[in-house]
Amino acid sequence: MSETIQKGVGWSRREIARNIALSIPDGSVVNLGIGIPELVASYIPPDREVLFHTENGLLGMGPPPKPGEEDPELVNAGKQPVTAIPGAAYFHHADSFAMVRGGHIDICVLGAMQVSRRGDLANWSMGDSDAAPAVGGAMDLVSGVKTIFVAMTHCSSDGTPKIVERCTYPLTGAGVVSRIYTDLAILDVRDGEIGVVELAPGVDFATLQRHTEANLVINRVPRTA
Amino acid sequence: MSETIQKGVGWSRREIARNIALSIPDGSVVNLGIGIPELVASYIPPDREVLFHTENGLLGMGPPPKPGEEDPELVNAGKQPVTAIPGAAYFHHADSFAMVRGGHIDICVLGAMQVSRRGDLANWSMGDSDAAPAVGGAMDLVSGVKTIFVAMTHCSSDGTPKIVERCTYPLTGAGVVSRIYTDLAILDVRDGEIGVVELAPGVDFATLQRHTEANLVINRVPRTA
Amino acid sequence: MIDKRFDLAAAVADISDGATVLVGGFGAAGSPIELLHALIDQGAKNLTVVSNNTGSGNVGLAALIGRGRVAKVICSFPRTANSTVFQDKYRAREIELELVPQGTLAERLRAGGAGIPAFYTATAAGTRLAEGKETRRFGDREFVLEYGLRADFALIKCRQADRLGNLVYNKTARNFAPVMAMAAKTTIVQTASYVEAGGIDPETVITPGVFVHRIVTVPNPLQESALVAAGASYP
Amino acid sequence: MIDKRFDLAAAVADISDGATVLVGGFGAAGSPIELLHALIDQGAKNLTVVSNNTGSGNVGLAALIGRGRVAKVICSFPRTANSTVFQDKYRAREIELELVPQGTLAERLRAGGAGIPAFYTATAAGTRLAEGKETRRFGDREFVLEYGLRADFALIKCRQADRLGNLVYNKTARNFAPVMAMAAKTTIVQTASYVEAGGIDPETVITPGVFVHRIVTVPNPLQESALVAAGASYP
Repeated sequence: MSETIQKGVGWSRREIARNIALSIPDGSVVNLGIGIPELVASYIPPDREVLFHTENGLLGMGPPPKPGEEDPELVNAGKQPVTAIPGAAYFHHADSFAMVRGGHIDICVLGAMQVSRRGDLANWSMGDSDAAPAVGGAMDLVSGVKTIFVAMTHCSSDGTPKIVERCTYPLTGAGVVSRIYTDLAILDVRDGEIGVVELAPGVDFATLQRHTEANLVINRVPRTA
Repeated sequence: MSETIQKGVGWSRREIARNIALSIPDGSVVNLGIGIPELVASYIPPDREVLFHTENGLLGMGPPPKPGEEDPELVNAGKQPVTAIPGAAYFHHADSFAMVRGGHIDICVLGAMQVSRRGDLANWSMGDSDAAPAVGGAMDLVSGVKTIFVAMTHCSSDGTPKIVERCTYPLTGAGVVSRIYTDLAILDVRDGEIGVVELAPGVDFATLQRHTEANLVINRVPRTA
Repeated sequence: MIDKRFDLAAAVADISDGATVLVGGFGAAGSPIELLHALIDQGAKNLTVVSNNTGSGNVGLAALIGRGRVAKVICSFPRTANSTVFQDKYRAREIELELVPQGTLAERLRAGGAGIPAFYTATAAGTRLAEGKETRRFGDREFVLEYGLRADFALIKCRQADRLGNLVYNKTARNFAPVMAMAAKTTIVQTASYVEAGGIDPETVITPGVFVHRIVTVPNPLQESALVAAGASYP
Repeated sequence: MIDKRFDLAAAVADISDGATVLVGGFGAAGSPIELLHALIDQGAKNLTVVSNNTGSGNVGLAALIGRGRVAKVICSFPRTANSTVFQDKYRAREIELELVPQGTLAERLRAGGAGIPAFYTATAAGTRLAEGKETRRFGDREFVLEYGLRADFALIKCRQADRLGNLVYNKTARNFAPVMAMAAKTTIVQTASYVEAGGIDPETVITPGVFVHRIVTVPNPLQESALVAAGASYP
């Protein structure tokens, strides 16, 4: 299980982001988490218009500002400076989370520490009791957004699989993940099964299964996002 | 009980409105119902600034417009044309009723069909089952506004007392009324008792009690609004 | 490229028999007359309508009710000057009424739009409108459990919309429209003015475009109050 | 004549030991630094602070916590770059933490301000943050009962205020301020600009004056992020 993936095999972080971007339909409203998800915005095909929501009160988030043009009062959920596109709207936190919790956001892309066969997601806490826990908007997003995509490396740096039979870390939400995008594969989570939608170049099913704790199902027809 | 009040005795509708206006402290935020309450605004002393809220989405309601200047999209809760003062704010219905239900409005002045000794208010339905009932914002106002003033004639046109031991009409709210302003008296409702704060000129306590079904308490020190 | 523009007929074409439809407006202010008339033309029946009132005269919502298209109304005040349409249907037992206090109606719509299935309110506690409802004490006070309200469609009116569906309203015509936009699966808006993205200051947007699905430009909308004063009826 | 203007010291003078204080801001954006520094000077202790984060560097909210004035924090994300103040106190068991999902925190504040004692939400259902909480099924889904949150004071920051307390904000510095203004008995706002009544278009007011009690004009407010970058500490 802890055999590490060979260097150079599989998709890069940017390729994971591109894979996600290509699966987002024109006209979608999308919320992006921190890490690989942040890279998704720059890979949206130019013929698609996708609107980005940041839960701290902006719909129509644009790319980062040029150096020197940062505004400390215009930031994203990761507290990094951003811009607003023409047609953007600002709103307060309760209105912003009404969008999230009321099912008005189409897709949320999040990082994860673990995803289970049933689509349970763990991405907010290692479960240690010494450090103060922090949850932010993760639980709101996974319970409210219509479709949850996870973007992550297939295994942790020591080779431990992150796609598991049952999460050992505290849950962010139960049965919430629809699709998993890793360096090794694109996986579809449905009806308590994880199906392989696409394998990264140089990765075969047996290799993927060796790096995955949960049982995988082959040749799954993907559902549309 | 059904002896009618002598013509010319007691306060007029405008005097009732003036009595109410004089008891509204400077800086209050006030919601006015339909009928006598609508007259209150014009009697606010010039050295007091009182803000009027109308639950259909305006704080800072001004007087009626001049003829010919009516705007069908600027109306009060009675659907009559109004104006907005400098410093007004428009907001949607949920925000407007958050002000009402969250206890942010200081005083609401409403008409009534009956008020009971315990401060129960009936002002929305005669209880007949044939006509479709209509409640509007009355139940929200009486449950949410800090202080409820009732403005009404002391008896109905056939002389039946409106201040009763127990309401026979369906309640708008239980134990909600703080003060009653009628043509015959100003009355304070507290701790299950109705106290006389002031008698109209030419009205004595015995006369008032004869026109009131609930027992009255004399010489009550009024609480401040 | 996002483009939410529809013509009137197309905007309401898929409202099916039996649908639940939110209709904006407080009395005549904000009533989406042209959308309502398009819905009359379209023919859907057995509708459940959620609206604060039941229309006036024989136009707009009153006309929809008058033509027997509405099976049930959820509202706070089904009486309006100049209209007996609803009262007549009600007396004849041809229409069902769910009477909801006005603030509870607004809050139920917001809750529906915000993913809140139920909440507690002091409004109506101890009254006939709380009969049969669950109640619960918090502190020394009794509260009524009320349910979030969602719908298939919302028909609302605004002053200006941009390409992405951001909306601003006019004065007290705003009333229920923003919470109805939140509570409907498909929100259909008639706007007096349509502008490109960027045409509305992002600080002043009242309804963000995520809540808006179809935009119909009606440059000089009919005013219900003027129609009623003129004795108009539709069609 | 309504006049809500206060100077900094007077605005926070009656915040007593043990008070619950809402503090606006999402990270540094919207953090009412000058009001927080006035509160540090004022000396109140044993406070319960409700804020999305716990401050950065050694200024503003982090400085208030660092000086031992805060007994309990209710927040969603008590970690910030450039600050170990809260984490140190937490590890030393010198401060209590109630961790609330960010959307639930915003909704609890709005509920508190809107007279809703409790509501149901799907957020956190089935997780550790729902342990010990009441749950209930609506349809096929489990929801958690959450309680409205009210407070003694709110400290918030805005771009412009008028004499009646109507407020507009700047970009994403708006965040929690409007719902905190609703949820506090006494809302204290620092504004970069003060204008007469009528100086703000009534269609664009975000927080109506009924929710605002004290206004302090701070024309060129310190930016928390700049202070932290400069290594500042208060006092």
